[in-house]
Amino acid sequence: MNNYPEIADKVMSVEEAVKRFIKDGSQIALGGFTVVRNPMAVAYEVIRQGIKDIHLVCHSHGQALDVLIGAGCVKRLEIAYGGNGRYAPTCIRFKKAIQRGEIQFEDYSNYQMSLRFLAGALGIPFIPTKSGLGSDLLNYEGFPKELRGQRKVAPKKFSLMQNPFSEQDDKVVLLPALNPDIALVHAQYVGEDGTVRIKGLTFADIEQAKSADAVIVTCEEIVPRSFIRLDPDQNTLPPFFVDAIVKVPYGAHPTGCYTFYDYDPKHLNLYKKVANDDGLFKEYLDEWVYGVSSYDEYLNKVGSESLMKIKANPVLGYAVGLDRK
Amino acid sequence: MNNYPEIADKVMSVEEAVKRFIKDGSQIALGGFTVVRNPMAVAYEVIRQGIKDIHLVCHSHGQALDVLIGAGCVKRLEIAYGGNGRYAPTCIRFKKAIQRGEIQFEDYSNYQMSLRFLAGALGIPFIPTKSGLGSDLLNYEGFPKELRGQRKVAPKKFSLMQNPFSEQDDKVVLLPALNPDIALVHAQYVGEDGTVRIKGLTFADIEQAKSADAVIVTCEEIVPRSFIRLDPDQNTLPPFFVDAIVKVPYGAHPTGCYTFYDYDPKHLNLYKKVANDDGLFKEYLDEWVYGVSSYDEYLNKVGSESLMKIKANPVLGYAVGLDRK
Amino acid sequence: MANYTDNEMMAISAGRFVKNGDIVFAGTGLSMLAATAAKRIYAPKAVIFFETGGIDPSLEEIPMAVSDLRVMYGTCLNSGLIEAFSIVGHRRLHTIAFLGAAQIDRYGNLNTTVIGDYWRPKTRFSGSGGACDVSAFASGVITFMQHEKRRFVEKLDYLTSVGWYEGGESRRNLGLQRGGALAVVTNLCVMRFDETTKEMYLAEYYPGITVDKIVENTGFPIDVSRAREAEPPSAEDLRILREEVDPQRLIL
Amino acid sequence: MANYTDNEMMAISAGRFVKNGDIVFAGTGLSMLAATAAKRIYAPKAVIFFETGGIDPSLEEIPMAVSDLRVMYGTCLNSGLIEAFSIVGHRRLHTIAFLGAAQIDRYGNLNTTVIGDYWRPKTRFSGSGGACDVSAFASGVITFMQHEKRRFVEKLDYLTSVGWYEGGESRRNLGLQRGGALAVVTNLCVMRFDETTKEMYLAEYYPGITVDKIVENTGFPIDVSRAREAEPPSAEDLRILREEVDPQRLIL
Repeated sequence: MNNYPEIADKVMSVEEAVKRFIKDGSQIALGGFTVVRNPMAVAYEVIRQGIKDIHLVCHSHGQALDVLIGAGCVKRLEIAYGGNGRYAPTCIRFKKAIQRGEIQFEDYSNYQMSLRFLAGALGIPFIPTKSGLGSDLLNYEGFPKELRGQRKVAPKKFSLMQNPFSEQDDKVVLLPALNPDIALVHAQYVGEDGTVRIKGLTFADIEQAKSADAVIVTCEEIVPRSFIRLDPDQNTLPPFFVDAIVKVPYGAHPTGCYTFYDYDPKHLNLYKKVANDDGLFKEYLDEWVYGVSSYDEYLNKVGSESLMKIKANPVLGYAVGLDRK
Repeated sequence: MNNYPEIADKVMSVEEAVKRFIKDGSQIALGGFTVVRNPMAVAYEVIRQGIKDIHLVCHSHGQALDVLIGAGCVKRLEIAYGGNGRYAPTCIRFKKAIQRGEIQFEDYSNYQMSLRFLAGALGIPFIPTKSGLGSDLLNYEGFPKELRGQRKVAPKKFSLMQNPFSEQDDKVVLLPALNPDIALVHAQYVGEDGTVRIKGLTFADIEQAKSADAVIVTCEEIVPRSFIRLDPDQNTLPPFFVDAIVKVPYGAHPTGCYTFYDYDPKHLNLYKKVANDDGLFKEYLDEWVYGVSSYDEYLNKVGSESLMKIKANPVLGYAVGLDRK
Repeated sequence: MANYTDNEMMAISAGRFVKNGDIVFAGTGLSMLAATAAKRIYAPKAVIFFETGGIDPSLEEIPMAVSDLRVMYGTCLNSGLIEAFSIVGHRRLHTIAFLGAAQIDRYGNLNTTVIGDYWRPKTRFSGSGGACDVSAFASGVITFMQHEKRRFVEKLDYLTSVGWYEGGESRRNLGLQRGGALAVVTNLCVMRFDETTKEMYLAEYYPGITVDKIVENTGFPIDVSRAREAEPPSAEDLRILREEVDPQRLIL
Repeated sequence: MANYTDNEMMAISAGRFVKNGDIVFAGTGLSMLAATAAKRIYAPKAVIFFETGGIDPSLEEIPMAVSDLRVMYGTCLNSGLIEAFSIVGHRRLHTIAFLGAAQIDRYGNLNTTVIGDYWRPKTRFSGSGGACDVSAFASGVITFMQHEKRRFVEKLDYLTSVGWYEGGESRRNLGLQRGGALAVVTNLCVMRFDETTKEMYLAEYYPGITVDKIVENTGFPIDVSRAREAEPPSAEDLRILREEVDPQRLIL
C-alpha cells in the first residue's frame, strides 16, 4: 500500500482512517450530493465500527446520510435536504427517524449550509445572507436550548442584524460558521503528492474540507505526481488539508462518480424496498455492511454485471443508455 | 470579426467596447496582478478616448494602474498595493500622483479588497474579517467625508462589530461589498459560446467579474465550442457574465500571460525610466499610446525580437532563461 | 380524451413562461422536463442550470437528480453550490426557477418540510434544499402542484420558501428585493398572482377541466373572473417532449 | 572579509526559522530567496506559497513578483487571492510569512504605506498588499529590514501591519488569536521579541558586526544582554543559494 513515499503517512486502509479520525460524537460533513460521490466506503466502515452519536452537517444528502441514520449511528443532524433522487424523494430512514423522534435535527437551506462551510473555510465567524427572511427556517429552532454552544453546536441558529452600510431598513441574516471535526471526500484522483482532484461538480466539498479539523479522502485512483502537477488549474485541494488517503475504487457505490461510474439503479431500488421495512433494513445491513469484511467483497456482491452496467463512458462521464427506472 | 454566431453581439473592437461600457467617472476593477494579465489593450484605449475621473478599485496592481494614473484618467482609487515587481517596487506615477495630491485614495489590504469583491459577487452587502484590527487601515479614511455614499463609494470604509455568536469580547471588521461599473479581464481563451477560460492563477478576476455591472474580456484566442466545452472543470466564467469580447493577442503586454508570453523586461525598464520624468512620460504616452492607431501597430513597435524573447514555453508557461534584469 | 398526459400539459404550460435569455433554475422531474422543453421549443437562448453547479449542460439524456452525472457533461462551467446560488440571485441575470411543494398558500408560499408538528411531524419531507434560497433570490418562481385541497391550504404547516409572504408589499418589506411567485402550474390549471394584492387567481384552466373542479380542489377562496381556457400542447410540442426531451420516458 | 554578501547572510538567517511542515508565505526579493533556500537546505517538507494563489510551485527559475508566471508552474494548485489568504490564516496550518517594510517599531509593527502625512505624504510606498492580512493571520512573521535608524523608529508614521501592537497581551486583546512578530532579520543582525513584554531584543549579531553598531543604528533602546554571534552560512549553504536558488543572480 505504501508505494508512495511522499504520502506514506497518509495512505491507509478505510478501517484505520475511521479508527483514527472518527469518534463517538464526531461532527461530520459528508461529501457529494444526494446520489453522487457519497463517501460510502467510509460510511459502511463507520457502521461496522459501531460509532455512535454522530452529528452530521449536510446540505443535500442521500445514500450515505440515510444508511448512517438507519444504522443508528446518528444522534444529531443539521440539514437542508434529505433525498435520493427518484429513488427516494425523501430519504426513507431519515424520514422515519424524524417522525419517530429518534434524532435531533435542525433545518437550514442549501445555500445557508454552503455559506456556513464557506465561512468556516475562510476562518470567519459568520457570514451574511438574505436567504431565510420570512421563512420558518428562522422561526423554528430544531435543537433544544440546552444544546446551544455545546461543543460544535452553534450558540445560536442565526442572528438578525441591520446592514450597517445602509440607511434604509435593511435586515440581514448572519449564519454561524461550521468547522466540523471531519470532512469526508470521495474524489476521482489523488496524486502521489497528496493533491486531490475532483472531476465534474464539486458541490460544497472544497468548502467542507477546508472548514474541517481533519479530512479523509477516498479515491478511485492514486495517480503519478507528474500527472497531477502538469495542470494544477484542475486540482481541488492541496495536500496539506488531507489527513488520510484511502484508495477505494467504486468507493461511492451505489452513488455515482463522474467519468468512472453512474449511480446504480438496481441497488438504489433494492435499498428503497428494504428501507421501508425495519426488518428488511436490518437484513440489508447484515448482508451488505456487517457481513462484508472488505470492499472487494462488497463489490463482489454487487457483481460484475451491475458494475459493467454502471461503468461510465469516460468522455461523457455517465453510463449511456443505463436503465434508470 | 463575426464568424461567431453565438456571440455575434458581444465580439467587438476594443474601441467599441470602451465606448460602450466605460464612461467618465466609471468605477473600474482591473484584472490581473502587478506584472501579469493586466488589461493593457483596454487601458491604452481608455487613455486614447480621453476618459476622465475614473474610480479604480484594486487589490495589487501595476502597469495598467500606473499608466492610467499617469495619463490623468484616474480621479479616485481604492487600493491595497501599487507596485510592479522589481521594475517599480512602488508604482512610479501612482507614487507621484499621491505625493502631489492629484488623486483621492483610500487604502485597504489585498485580502480585504478580495473579500469585498467576493461579497459583491455573492450579492451580500458586507463580509466579516479579522484583518485590519489594530492597523491604521482602520484609523485613516482616505476619502473625504462628503464622498461617502456618493454613487459607488461605500457609505463607510468599514464597520466594527461584536461577533454575535461569541460570549467573549470578539471584535470583527465588516467590509462593504464592491460592485464596480465594469470589470476588465484579460484571459487566454474565450470559447465561441462566450465561455471564458483563464489559465494559471486567477487572482481575484472571477470575483471581480461577478461583482461588476458589466464585463469586458480581452483574450489571446477565441476557441471552438467543442474545445471549451470538453472539460468545463477548467473554465472560469459562464457566457452570461460577459458583455464584450475582444480578441487582442498580446493584449496584456508589457505584462505577462501564462502559457502565451512573459512580462517584457525591456519595456518595463523603459517604462521605469520614463515614468520618473514628467516630460519623458508625456513623450512615452505620445509614442506608445496616442500615436498608435491599432494594437497591431503597437506590437509592431514592440518588435518581433522582443516578442520572440518573451514568448512562453507553452508547457512551462513562461519564457525560459529570459533576461529579466 | 386529450391525446396528451397531465405531465405533458404541465411541462408545456410551465415552459411557456421561459423567455430567451432567461437563466433557468431546474430541479428534477417535471421541472427538468419543463425547462428542457422550454429551451427546445420557446427559448433556445435560455440557459438551464442546477443548484449543484452545472451550468448549461448538453442534456443528451435527462438527469434524474440535480447532482446527476448528466448535468456535468457539455456544460460551460462545472462549479459548486456557492457559485450556483450566487447566480440565482445575481442582479444582472433574469432567473426563473421551477419548484415543487407539498403545500402552497394563496400567496404562493411553499412548504417542503413537514406536515404536522415540526419536531414530531406526521410526515417529514426532504426539507428546503435550495427552495428557500431560490424563492428569496430568483426573478420569478413557478411551482408545480398536484391540485388537491390538502395541498392548497389556508395556512402552511411550515413556511419553507417565501412567495408573496403576506401579500401586497410584504415580500419587499422583508428585505427581499426582487422576485416572488410567478405562477402555479397544476394538473388542472395555471394560477397567477394579482399584481396588487399578490393573491393567487385562476388564469388558465386546461381543456376539459371545469372551473368548478378547480375551485373545489383549492383549499382557499380563489378569484376565477380572469380565467380562460389554456392552449393545449401542439403536435410538435408533444413530439419534442416525447422524442427529444425524454425518449426513455423516465419522467413523462 | 566575509566570503558572503549581506543578502546571503540575511537569506540564510531567515531561512533557519523555517521548519519541516511549515507553510511559507513568500514575497519577492529576499523573502523569495530565504523561502527557497530554507526549503532546499533546512526544511524540504516546507511548502512555499504566494498570496496570488500559487501553492508549492517547482520554482525552476526564481520569480520576481508574486504574480510571476514562475509561481504557476508545477504547483499543486493554481488558485487565487481568497484561497491564498484563507490558507495563511488557516487554524490547521503553521504558517510563516516573510515581509519587508519601510519602518518597524519595537513591537515589530510595520509601515509599508507612507512617510509623512497620510494624505500628502513625503514618500508614498506601495501600501499593505497582503502584509496587513498576513500579519493578522500567520503563525509567525519574519521581517527583512535594512538596519538604519530612520527605519527602526519610536513611532511609525503609519501602522500598516500589526506585530505585537503595544506589547504584552495587546495583540491578543485586539482579537488576533495567534501569530505575531517572530524575528527581524537585518543586514547587521537578527532581532527577536521578549516572551513577556514582546519588545524587540538583539538575538544574534553577524560575524564582524559590533553590538555598538547595531545599537547606534536602532532608533529605540534595545536589550543586548542576550546577544550572541550568529553562525555564518556554510560553504554548502552558499553553494545552494548561488547555484540552485538564484543562478541568474537576480536577487543575490
